Amino acid sequence: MRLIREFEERALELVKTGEIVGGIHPYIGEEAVAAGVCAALRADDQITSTHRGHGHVLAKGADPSRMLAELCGRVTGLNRGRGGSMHAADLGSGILGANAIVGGAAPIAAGAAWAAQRKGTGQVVVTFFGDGALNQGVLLETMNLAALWRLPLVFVCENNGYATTMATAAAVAGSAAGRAGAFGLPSIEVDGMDVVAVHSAAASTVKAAREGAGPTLIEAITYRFGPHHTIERKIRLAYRTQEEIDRWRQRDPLDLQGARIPAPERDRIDAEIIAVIDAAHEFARSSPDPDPKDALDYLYASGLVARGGTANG
Amino acid sequence: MRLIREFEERALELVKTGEIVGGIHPYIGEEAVAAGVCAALRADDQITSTHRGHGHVLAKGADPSRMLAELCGRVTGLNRGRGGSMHAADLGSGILGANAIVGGAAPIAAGAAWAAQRKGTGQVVVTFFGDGALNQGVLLETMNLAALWRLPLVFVCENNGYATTMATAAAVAGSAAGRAGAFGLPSIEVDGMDVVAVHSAAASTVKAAREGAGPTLIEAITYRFGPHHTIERKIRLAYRTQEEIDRWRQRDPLDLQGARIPAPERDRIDAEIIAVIDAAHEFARSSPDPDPKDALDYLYASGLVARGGTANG
Amino acid sequence: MAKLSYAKALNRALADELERDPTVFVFGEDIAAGIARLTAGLAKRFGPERIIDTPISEQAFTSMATGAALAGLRPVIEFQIPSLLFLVFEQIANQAHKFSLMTGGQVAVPVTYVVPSSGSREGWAGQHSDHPYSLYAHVGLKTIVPATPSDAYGLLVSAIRDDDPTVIFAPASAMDLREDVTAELVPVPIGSARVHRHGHDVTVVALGHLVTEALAVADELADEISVEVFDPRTVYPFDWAALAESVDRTGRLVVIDDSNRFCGFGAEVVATAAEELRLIAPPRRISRPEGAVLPFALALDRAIQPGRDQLTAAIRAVMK
Amino acid sequence: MAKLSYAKALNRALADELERDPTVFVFGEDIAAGIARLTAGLAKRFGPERIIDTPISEQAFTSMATGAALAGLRPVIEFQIPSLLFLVFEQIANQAHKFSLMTGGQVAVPVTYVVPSSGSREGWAGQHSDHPYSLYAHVGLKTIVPATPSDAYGLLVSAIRDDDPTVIFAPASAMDLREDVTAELVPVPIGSARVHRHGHDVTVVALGHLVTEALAVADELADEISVEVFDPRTVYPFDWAALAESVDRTGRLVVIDDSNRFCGFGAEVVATAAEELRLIAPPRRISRPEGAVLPFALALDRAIQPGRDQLTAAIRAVMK
Ligand SMILES: Cc1ncc(C[n+]2csc(CCOP(=O)(O)OP(=O)(O)O)c2C)c(N)n1
Ligand SMILES: Cc1ncc(C[n+]2csc(CCOP(=O)(O)OP(=O)(O)O)c2C)c(N)n1
Ligand SMILES: [Mg+2]
Ligand SMILES: [Mg+2]
Repeated sequence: MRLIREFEERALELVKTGEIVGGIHPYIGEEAVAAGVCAALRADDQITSTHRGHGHVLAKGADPSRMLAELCGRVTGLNRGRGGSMHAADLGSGILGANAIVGGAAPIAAGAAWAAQRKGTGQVVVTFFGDGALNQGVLLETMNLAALWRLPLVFVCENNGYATTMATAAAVAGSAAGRAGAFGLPSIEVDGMDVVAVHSAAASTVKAAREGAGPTLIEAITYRFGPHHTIERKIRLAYRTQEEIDRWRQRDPLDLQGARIPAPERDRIDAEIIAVIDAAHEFARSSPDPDPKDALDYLYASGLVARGGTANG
Repeated sequence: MRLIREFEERALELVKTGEIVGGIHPYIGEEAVAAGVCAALRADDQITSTHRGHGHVLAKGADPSRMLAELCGRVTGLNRGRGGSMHAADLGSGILGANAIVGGAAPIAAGAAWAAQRKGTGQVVVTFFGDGALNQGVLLETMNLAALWRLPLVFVCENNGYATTMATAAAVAGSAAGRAGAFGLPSIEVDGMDVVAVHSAAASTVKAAREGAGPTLIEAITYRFGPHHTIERKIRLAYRTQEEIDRWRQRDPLDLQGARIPAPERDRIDAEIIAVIDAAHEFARSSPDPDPKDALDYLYASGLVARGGTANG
Repeated sequence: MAKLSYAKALNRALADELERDPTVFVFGEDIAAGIARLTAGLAKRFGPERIIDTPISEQAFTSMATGAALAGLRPVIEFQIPSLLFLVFEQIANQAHKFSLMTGGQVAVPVTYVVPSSGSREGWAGQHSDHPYSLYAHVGLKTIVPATPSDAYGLLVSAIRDDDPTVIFAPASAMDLREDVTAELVPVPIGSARVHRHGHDVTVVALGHLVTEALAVADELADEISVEVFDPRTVYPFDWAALAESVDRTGRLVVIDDSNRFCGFGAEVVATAAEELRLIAPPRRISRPEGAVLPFALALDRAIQPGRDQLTAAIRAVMK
Repeated sequence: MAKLSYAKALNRALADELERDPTVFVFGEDIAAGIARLTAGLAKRFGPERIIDTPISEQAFTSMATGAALAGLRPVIEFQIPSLLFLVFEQIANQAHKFSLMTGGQVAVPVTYVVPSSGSREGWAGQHSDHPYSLYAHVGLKTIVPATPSDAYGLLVSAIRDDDPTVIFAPASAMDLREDVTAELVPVPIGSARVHRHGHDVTVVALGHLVTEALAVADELADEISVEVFDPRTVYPFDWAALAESVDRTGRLVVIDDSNRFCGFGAEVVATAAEELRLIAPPRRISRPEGAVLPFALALDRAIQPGRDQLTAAIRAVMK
C-alpha cells in the first residue's frame, strides 16, 4: 500500500511538472483494495484493471520503474510508451491491462478465465471495476455468463461512493450484491479501507474459484481521497463536502495497517519504498522517448503496414 | 386471441404462397400474453414489441387489414410497406414498433415512459420481450434506469422456454424475477396460457405504474407451438421434442378461454373473426405495391435527399 | 467587442435552445457539474428536469432519448468521450436513424448527440482519442464538425431544431479557440460550407480544428501559392455545390481529414471530385493512417495526426 | 468433380481449422443447431467444448473472445445478423483492434468474426439487411468479403490463422453459389485480389455477390466493351498493386459497392485511383445510396441495392 501511495504522490508531482502528459486518475485512499486482493493471488493468476489502475498494476507485481516510465511515455515503459496510465499492461505479470472504458474489461477477464478453465491451469482471474460500472450492460451480461459457466473469476467492485461527480445512490437502483445475486453469484461486502479484511475476503473467494466453485463478487467499500482525475484541479466541483473527505481520511488504509506494524519495521519499509520510487523516477527520466517514425509499430500483430500518416508518408 | 390466431394462420399460408416475403416469427401459442396485457391498457397507453410482434400489434388495436397489408409489403400497410413483420408500428394506436433487435425496444419504451411522466399524461408504457432478452445488457441497464426514475413502465417477459434453439435454463443464470429484484423492481410470475390470469396481473401492475408506484416486471410462462421462424420449416431442428409440444398444446390458451365462453357466443365470435381476416386478406391483396422510385421516401424526416442508388440515379 | 470561446459558444447555443423550446432537455454524465463545459451553469438555470445526470448506461439512455423523441421531445445527449459513439452505435445507427423510414414516415427522431471534445486530447491515448465522424456520415447520420465559435453556436442550434438525429463533434483542439464576435449569433444551416480564405490555385478542404491548421499553411505559402480554405462544416450532408464552385476556379484539390484514411471523409471528397469535377492535377488526401490507434507518448500521438508539414507537401505536390 | 456451395465451403474451412488446431473454438447463437449453416454438423463432431452456444449477450461474448485470445486461443465468432456488428462495435473497434498497439506489442488478438449472411436477405428489412464492411475497414479491421466458394474456403482459413482480429462477411446472396471444385481447396492470402475476367477497356471492381453481377454485365457487353472484372476479395488491406496493374492496362475504373455511398468502399477505391493511378476517363461508383435503410417491400429493397442496369450505364459512361 505504501508503495502505491508513494507512487501516486510522485505521479501527481510529475503531472504538475508536465513529465506526465494527460493526467491520471489517482488511486489514493483505495490502496487496501488492490493490495488486499492481489496478495491473495498466485503469480500466474491474472487481473484486469480500470482507468484508475495504478494500484492494481503495482499490487499485481509490475515493476514500478517500468510503470512510471510508461506514465512518462518512455520506450522502457511497460507498454513501450504506447499505453499510458489508462492502458498499462504487463502480460508477464498476469496484468491483462487497465481499460479506459467503464465495464469494458470484465468480459475480457471472463474470457481469460474461460481459457484457464478450458486448459485446466488452475488460474483465477480478478476483474476490478468501480461502482459506476454496475450500470454498464456488458458487465451484467458478463456476470450471467460467468455464473452460467462457473468461471474462475472474481468480480471486485471498488465502491468509492462516486462515479466522477455522481453519487452511487443516485445512479444505482438496488445494490452491487443484488446484481450478483440476480445471476446466482455469492457476494461479500468488505471494509475497503482495511487491507486485512479485504485480503481474507479475497483469499476465500479466490480459493473457491480455484477449486471450481465458480465466480463471486467482492464489494469493497472505499473512498478516493483525491480528485476523480487530475484535471479536476482546474475546475471547482461541489459534488462532495470537505467534511466528508476529512471523515474518510481518518480511516486512511495506510494508518489502519500501519498501526499493526512495529514502528521500526514501518520506518524500514517506508525508507525502502522511497528508494524504490526515487529509482523509478530516475529510470523514467533517463529513459529515451519513442521515435515518431515508429508511431505505427505494433498496430498489427501480423506486421501489416498501414498507409498514410506522417509516420509512413 | 382468436383474432391473433386466425391472423397468424392466414399469415402462415401467405408465407407459403409467397404473398408474404421473408417469413415471420409466428405468435401461435402465446396469444394470451398480448391479449391479457393489452386489455389492461388505455387507448393512449403505449407498447413496444419484438421480432415476434403480430400479437402485440393486433392486441393493442392496430387494424388487421393494414397489418396484413404491411406484411404483404403494400402501400396501404401500417408502415406503407416499409417496415414489414419485424418493424410494424402504428403510433396512432400507441404502438411504438416491433423491433428486430433483441432487447432493443426496452429503452425506447423507457424513453416514452419518461416523456409521459414528465408531461404528466398518466400514460403507461409496456415493453414486451422474450426470455432471450434477459441476457441483453441494454435491457438490464433499462431496468436500473426505470427503477431509479420510477418510470410508468411495465416489463413483460414472454418466457416461452427458448431463444430460437437455446433453452432458457441453458442461457439464464438466475431468473427473470431475480433480475428485476436486483434493481428493486417488484415482479409477478403468471400463467401465460391463461388470459384471465395475465389480465389481472397486468391490470394491477399498470394501475400501480399509472399511480406513480413505478415499474414492475411480469413474467408470463408461455410456449410457442410453431417454429421460431418460418424458415425453420426448411431445416430440421431437434432442440425440443414433439412430446413437449403436444403437452403444451393441451393448454392451448384459446381452449382455456373458450371453455369459459358459451358455445353460441364463441361461434359468433369465430365467424366474425374469419370475416375480418378474409376482409384483411382481400384488402391486402387488392392494395398497390409501392413504386420503386419512392424507395428512399421517409429516409429523412427533414426531407433531405440522399445521393446514389437506382432510386435517384 | 466580446471574445467568445468555442466551448462557451456551444454552451450558449444549448442554453438558448433550452430557453426557447421547453421540449429540449439534456441527458449525459456529470452534466449537472458541467465538467465538459457544454452544460456549465445550465443545471442551476434550468433544473434537474431539463439537465439530467445519467448513470453510466449509455446504451439505455441513448435509446431512451429516441423514445422521448417519439413522444415529441427534443433530446440532446452529451457524450464525455468520442469512443462512446462506438458503444452506442447500435442505438443510433440501427434504431434512431432507421425509425423514420421503417415506420413509413410516421415518426421523426430529433435527437442531437454532442461530443464536446473529440479527437486527440494529448495523453488520453488509444481509447479516448478517436474521431469517428466518417463512421456516422457513412451510416447516414447528419454529421457536423464546426471550426469556429460562431459556427459551433449556429450549427448546434440548427442541429437541435433539425427533425433528424444529428451528431456534432467538437474537436478537443478547437474547444479553446476564441473569436471576436461582432454580429449577433445566428443559426447556421446544416449542409452549407464556408470559405474561410479565398484563393485561385488550390482548394484545401478542412474540418474543425484543422481549418486553423489549413489557414496557417495558407499564410505560410501566400507568396508562392494562392490557397482557398474550404470548410464544409457539415460532413454529411456535404455541400457539393459549393465545392464545385471552388474547384471550378482552382482546378486543384487537397483534403485534410482527422479520421482514418481508409473509407474516411477525405476519400469521399476526393472520390466525388474525381467523378464529378474538373481537376487539372491529381487530388491529394492528408489523414490519420489506416486503422489508426493513437499511441500514448505525445510525439507518437502527434505523428499519427494529420499535420501542417504533410499539408504543405501535398499542396506543393498538386501544384507541380 | 464435386459441386461445392459457398455455405458448405465456409463450413468445411471451419471444420478443417478446428481439426488442425486445438486452440480454435466457436462462440455464437444457435451454432450447435447450425441454423446459419456455417457450423452445420460441427457440434456433433467437435463437441460442446469447441462449439459453444451462447446466450444473447453479444457484447460480453465478443470481448470474452478477446480475453481468450490473450490467453493464446483462436476464437471464431458467428454473428447471426449483420447489424450485430453495430452492437459489438465497441468490443471490436475499441478493444480487440487496439490491444496490440496499446500494449506495445505484448499481445495479439487472433479472433475471427463471421457473418454468414450479410447484406439484404429479401424481406428481412431495415434492421437485418446491413452490409457494414466499410465501417470495419475504416477502423482498421482486416475485412474480407469472398465471392466464390473456393475463396470463401481459402479466406476463412487464412482469417482464422491470421494473428489480427478479422471480419468476414458472407453475403446472403452468395451463400447458395455453387462451384465445380477440381483442384484441392487451399488458403487464400488476405489482401490479394483476383481477376475473374480479363479485359482491356475498363476495370470493374466488385466484391462478394456483386462479382457475379459484374461478370453477367461483362458478358452482356462483350461485343462492344472489353470489361475486366477485378475482385479485391479483401476490402482492407486492399491489393493496390494489383489494381494499379489492371488500371494501367484499361485506364478506366468503375466500382460497384453494396455498402452506403458516403465514405464507403467505393469511395476509397475511386479516391486512391484518382490520387495514384492514371485514368483516361473520370471513374464511377455504383453503391447503396447515402444513409441507406432497406425498406421491407421487395421492389423497394432491390431499388436500394446496386444493380446491373446501373453498372451497365456506368460502364458505358466511362467509355464515352
Ligand atoms: C463506458 C464509459 N462511459 C463513460 C466513461 C467516462 N468515465 C471515465 S471514469 C468515469 C467514472 C467511473 O466511475 P466508477 O466506475 O465508480 O470508477 P471510479 O472513477 O469511481 O474509480 C466515467 C463516467 C468511460 N470511460 N466509459
Ligand atoms: C441482439 C440480437 N441478437 C440476436 C438476434 C437474432 N435473434 C432473433 S430472435 C432471437 C431469439 C430471441 O429469443 P427470445 O428473446 O426468447 O424471443 P422468442 O423468439 O422466444 O419469442 C435471436 C437470437 C437479434 N435479433 N438481436
Ligand atoms: Mg466510483
Ligand atoms: Mg423465448
